[in-house]
Amino acid sequence: MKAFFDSDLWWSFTRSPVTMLSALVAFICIAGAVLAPVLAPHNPFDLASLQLMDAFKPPVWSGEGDATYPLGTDDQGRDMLSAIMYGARVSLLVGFCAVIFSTTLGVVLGLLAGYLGGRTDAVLMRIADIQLTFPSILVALLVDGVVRAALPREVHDQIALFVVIFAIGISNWPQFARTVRGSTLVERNKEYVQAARVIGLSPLSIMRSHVLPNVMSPVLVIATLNLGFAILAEATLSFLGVGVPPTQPSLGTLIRIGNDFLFSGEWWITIFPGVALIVMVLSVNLLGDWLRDALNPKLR
Amino acid sequence: MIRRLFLVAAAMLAVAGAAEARTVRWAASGDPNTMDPHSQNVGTVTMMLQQVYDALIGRNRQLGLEPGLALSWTQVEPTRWRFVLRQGVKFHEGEDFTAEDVVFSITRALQPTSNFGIFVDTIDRAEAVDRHTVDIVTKSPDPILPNKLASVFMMSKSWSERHNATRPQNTRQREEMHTVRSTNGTGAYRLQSREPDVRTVLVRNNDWWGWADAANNNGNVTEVVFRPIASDATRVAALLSGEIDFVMDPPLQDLNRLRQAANTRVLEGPEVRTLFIAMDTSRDELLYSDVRGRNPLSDVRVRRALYQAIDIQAIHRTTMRGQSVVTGTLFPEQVNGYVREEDVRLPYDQARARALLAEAGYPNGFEITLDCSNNRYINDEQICQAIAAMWTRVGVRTRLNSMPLAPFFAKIQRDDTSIYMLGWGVPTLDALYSFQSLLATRNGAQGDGIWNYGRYSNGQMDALIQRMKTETGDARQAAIRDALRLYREDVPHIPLHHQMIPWAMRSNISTPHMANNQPFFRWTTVN
Amino acid sequence: MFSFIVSRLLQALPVMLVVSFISFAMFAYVGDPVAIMLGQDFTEAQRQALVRELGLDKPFFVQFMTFLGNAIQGEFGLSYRLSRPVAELIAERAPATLELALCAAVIAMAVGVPMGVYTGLYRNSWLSRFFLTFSLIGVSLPTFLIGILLILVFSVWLGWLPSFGRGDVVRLGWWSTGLLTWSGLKALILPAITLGLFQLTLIMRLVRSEMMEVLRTDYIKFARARGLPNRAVHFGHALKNTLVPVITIAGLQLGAIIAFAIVTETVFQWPGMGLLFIQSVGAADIPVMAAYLMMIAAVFVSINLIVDLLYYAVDPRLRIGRGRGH
Amino acid sequence: MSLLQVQNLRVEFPTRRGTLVALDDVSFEIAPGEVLGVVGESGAGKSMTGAAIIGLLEPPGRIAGGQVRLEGRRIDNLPYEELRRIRGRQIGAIFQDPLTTLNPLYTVGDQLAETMTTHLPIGPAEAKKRAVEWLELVGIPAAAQRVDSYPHEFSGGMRQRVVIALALCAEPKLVVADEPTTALDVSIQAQVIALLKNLAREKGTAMMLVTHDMGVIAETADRVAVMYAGRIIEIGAVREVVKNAAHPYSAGLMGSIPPISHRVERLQAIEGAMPRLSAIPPGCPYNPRCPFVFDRCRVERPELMPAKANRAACWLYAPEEAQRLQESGLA
Repeated sequence: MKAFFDSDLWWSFTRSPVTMLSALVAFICIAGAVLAPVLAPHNPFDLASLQLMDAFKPPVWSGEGDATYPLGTDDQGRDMLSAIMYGARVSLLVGFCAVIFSTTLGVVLGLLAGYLGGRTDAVLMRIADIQLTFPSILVALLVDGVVRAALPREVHDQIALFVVIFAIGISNWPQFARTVRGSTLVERNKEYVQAARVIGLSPLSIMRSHVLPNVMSPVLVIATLNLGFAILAEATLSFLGVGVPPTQPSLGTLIRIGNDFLFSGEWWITIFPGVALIVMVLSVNLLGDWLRDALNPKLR
Repeated sequence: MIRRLFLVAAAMLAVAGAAEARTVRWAASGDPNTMDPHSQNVGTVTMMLQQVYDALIGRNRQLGLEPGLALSWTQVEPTRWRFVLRQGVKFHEGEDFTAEDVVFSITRALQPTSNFGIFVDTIDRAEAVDRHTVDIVTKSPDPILPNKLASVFMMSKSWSERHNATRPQNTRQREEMHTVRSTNGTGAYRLQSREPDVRTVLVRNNDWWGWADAANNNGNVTEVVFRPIASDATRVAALLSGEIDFVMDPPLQDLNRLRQAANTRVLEGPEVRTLFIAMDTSRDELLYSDVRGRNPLSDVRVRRALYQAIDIQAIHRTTMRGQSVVTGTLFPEQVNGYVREEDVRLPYDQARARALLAEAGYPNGFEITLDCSNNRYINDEQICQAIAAMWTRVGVRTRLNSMPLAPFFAKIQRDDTSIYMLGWGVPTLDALYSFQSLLATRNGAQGDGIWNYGRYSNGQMDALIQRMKTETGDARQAAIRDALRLYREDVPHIPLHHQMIPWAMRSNISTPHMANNQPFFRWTTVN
Repeated sequence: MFSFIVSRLLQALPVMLVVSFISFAMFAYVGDPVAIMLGQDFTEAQRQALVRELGLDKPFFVQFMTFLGNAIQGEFGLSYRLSRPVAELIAERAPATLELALCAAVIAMAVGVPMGVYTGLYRNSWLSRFFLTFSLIGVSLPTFLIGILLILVFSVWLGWLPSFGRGDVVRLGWWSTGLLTWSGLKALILPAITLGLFQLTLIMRLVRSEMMEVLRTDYIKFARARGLPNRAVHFGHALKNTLVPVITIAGLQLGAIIAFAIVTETVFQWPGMGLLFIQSVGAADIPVMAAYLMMIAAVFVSINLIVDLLYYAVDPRLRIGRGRGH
Repeated sequence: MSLLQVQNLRVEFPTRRGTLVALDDVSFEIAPGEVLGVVGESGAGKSMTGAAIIGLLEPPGRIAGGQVRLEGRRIDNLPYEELRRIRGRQIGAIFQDPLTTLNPLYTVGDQLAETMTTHLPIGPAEAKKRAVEWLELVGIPAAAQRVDSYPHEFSGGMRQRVVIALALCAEPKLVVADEPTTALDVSIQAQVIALLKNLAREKGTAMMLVTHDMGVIAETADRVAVMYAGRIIEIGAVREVVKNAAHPYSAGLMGSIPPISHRVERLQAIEGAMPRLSAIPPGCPYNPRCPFVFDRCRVERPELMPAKANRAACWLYAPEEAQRLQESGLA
């Protein structure tokens, strides 16, 4: 821990007010989302607590608002603040899981391709090339569609969240695989790896203990930058109506619903989730940018 | 080259603007999916085709019957109706309208590929008596045949034969039919051009037989440009910015704004469409529920409990923004057979609902899944959400399963549902249409219970429906009244409300509001 | 050169096959076209007849082979929803999407590349910081939100630009263009910006980082050591090398633009292929959806081929074996 | 008058942990036509010195003190544009790795012609002609055809010949050659060095030859400077330094120069390692490794002073110390 605070990373962190601010914002977003069940003033999923009478309450500062609902309510009388917190929870959950999924997949396949070389390498990289040709959002749409078609609706609704995670995750692995493969190729020929091989360590443990640590920092950068993309991809899918199930509205779902009320004066139903989404993605992207620069000092 | 094209285009625009054109630019969320008059019985097609085609019997502004292509009609025998046709009527492409065309059109609507079977289900055949007289023979006495025929458009026999379109368009055929994109009617407007999903242009048919009749209070529109705009927000934005003159389905939440805006106004009226919750009353064990071995919905106390748990006024006020007519019965007053005394709701009473549930053996409620469409009726998904919350509050933990029209219909048509919301319109404006489709025991007979996916079955109800089919006069009205009472007592549905249809338009447009949501531009005036 | 193209085309073949299989499999069981086509009133016998006539009762593989055979001839059958040949529908919509995508791409390139070059060269100027902030906001804004906001501001509040559709179009043979009329051009502005903005920021960031990467290379240092003027170093040596990867990414982004057009076209009711696709999804119009995906795959494969050729033209290293090597 | 004068050059790198001094008080001169070898371990500051002279230090490195004079004119403080005119024209540069030094997207002819038209009053046609001549001069076979080839079409050794041509084509008076053969195959290193040496002699070009290869120095240089931890610790005629190094470090360095025929890659190992720039000990930077270390070495920094036939920064050669040491019988 002490080593961390003494590191260059921490140093460059403390030197950048923008980064510190975005880290703070990201932290608040994540904390607010994770702790939503504890912190949120209402539980928007508890149908029994919804009062249609309270629908369309404007934010508290607009005069007609109600202190119980600081950011107002939507068309069902759901508290917007709570809905946003729970929505961010879903968005972040999908984003993180999708990134973890594509990172794991990409790193493993990249290591394999780079370390084993030969036919494995050729096949894996060819697949990655082909997939990179297609925009990830389309891949996600496709995967989502295939699963939707293959499974009965009731089953699908229960696993919809996983489907979205899988769809977004699967559409991003080639980036990781390519980076890791490149670094692995470099590391593989270094003396210490050769030496490890000579003393008879298994390829698996060589990769794990020697190659992996060296490729982690570019992977971390890509992962952070990808988190923003994953959250946006989920929002876009949900906006198109094929994302997470409506029973677990994400920020994208909230925006889609609120969009109907944009012109009618109930702007808060769409603007607040929109702002929350932008702030969240922006802070994550700022962190990613900083991380890339900090771990890549030559670029500075 | 490009510059010249640009100039030509500009010049053309200028010319178009200079002519004494009275254009209505009209938008709705859906585009008609065919121009064939007997292929698709859906509102989006009819709203377009009724400008172009006429039926034997027309409807006036209040949807009452009035002479159309037929000047008069009489039931000469119980199963034979005689129609005297209007003379001197020509189709848009010049053919004379005669009895042969009527026989042809009726026969065409009877083809298996027709989607208009429900309007001609009792017809056995049509016979030309002379050039301007037609007899229609029914299989059994059909007192409401004229109501049905008001929905069957008349085509030209020779034109259809020339274009190989003697059957309604069959979407299964590999080739495309002429009638999908082209029309040849007798109506007030001609189809000038059509790009599906983009734009459909109608121009005034100056030879239309109705223009001469001053009693019609005809309008002055010379051109109608229809553009489908699916997105609610975009449709409203287009109306507000003046790119569109007339919007048939403005979103409810924007009505206030449209009312207040200087250049737009909103015309409201009731629609002949009733929303209700239908329930599976026949299965021994309910699907998608946690109740084992029993079907709570087969118990009328549970149905009443669900009924009384719904705060319909809150839905009316908040979800529908006042744009609904709360009801306790199956259809609105425009429909023949409506009885005001039977249009009474069970009161909203949560305590009573809980008591009824306990009485029926469900003191802790149960779990249930409500199937709902999300793009079919006005605010359908929101209504279902509100109802789900209300039921959950009395202990019936409701999961909402909302989906687009296509999978929703597919699901309920598989009987794969335990409780669902449906909206039902009555094009014939007669009670039988609703009772027969929605509440008759499904027994294989044509038309009986075809939309009764809760498989409600009540011998008493079936007997009353049978009487509606055959009897006439007061006896028939009495049967409808009894059926309505039974509907109230047995709660096969939980009625919610009749939809209101607001039409929004630029202030310089005036048009009569139609309760079937089908505008007639021949009555529209542009100032 | 010739063999290069042939080998590329051969590589594209399995891609197309896989995509067609997916596009077919994806929609073979989704929705229920039968229920939609029959409308509200039908008998079970009618239903069965329709299923048979559509071939929906045949085994999956047979349906797929039939589909493939027809697809090769550009025959995708009749749209369930509109009862018109799918190929015709797509041909009708393609100009709208292609014009939109191309304009968006031009905006993205014309603005993104100079901005990227500038920020790459002058890393610490305040303008660079502004551009970078702008680009970060750009990549953090979802496309649909941009569209909604632009409509709100420029159509509803200011009333300057149309909020939907293509305006008036002029027909040039089978191609319909909105580029030749005033209203067509006006209608193009907001959607093109909406669609291009995200790509613009991506391209800018890409060019910037490539530029910075290239500026650190030995050959740039050597060019400086040879005393070449900054202009020659930056815009000759550095930019040309930067453009090699940028061409690839920009090419791939054109694909992304066409895909994201689905969202933009939905927001602006732009009568293109994306809107057709979404409308078809809503109606479970299988033939149209399958054809759209095949079409998109074909477009991507062509884009890839063009990118490869461009690469070939720009980067001499790929021309090894063309004779002069040793 | 000497061609290049470097006086008390100091290069600093500001970092978060304080300022690193990469070059400290470096002074030397190069006479017209002379070849000065600069040797030392990696990180000793050899390349840094070259970069500082041509004004291409990598940021955030900067010249913090001292002067660089070319023919008496001070060039270290010139505006970028004026210094640019000097680079290539007056001072050529050769980098280490020919594989990365050439722009892959331009033909070698274009790169040569571009350099010449930038600095010499000649047109493109003339430049093209001279490019061919230069390629011939550096020994590219079939130069007339190869002038339109791209760098990747040449082997490593051939590319370094192209780089040499590029460095010399505007006929500079001085060439800073930074490890010109390190990246090359051992078998062709000698050829390239010979080419460089001959061309320089032929054109009368002075050369600063940075390398860690003592063999190259021994065969090419007139004089040699030995660098350690950012300082010059010994400078003198090549024969003297090689045969009879004064500084203990140089002596160790020169301890085993094998004959050129079977040269080893690395310098002879000296016990310990050069200190990091952030941890240079006070006094003589070599003191922790020096076998002759005594108290003064740990406290006071030695300047260059006459030592044997050379000049060395070592207290062993301070007259007073020499006296004392002799008395104590250590030397």
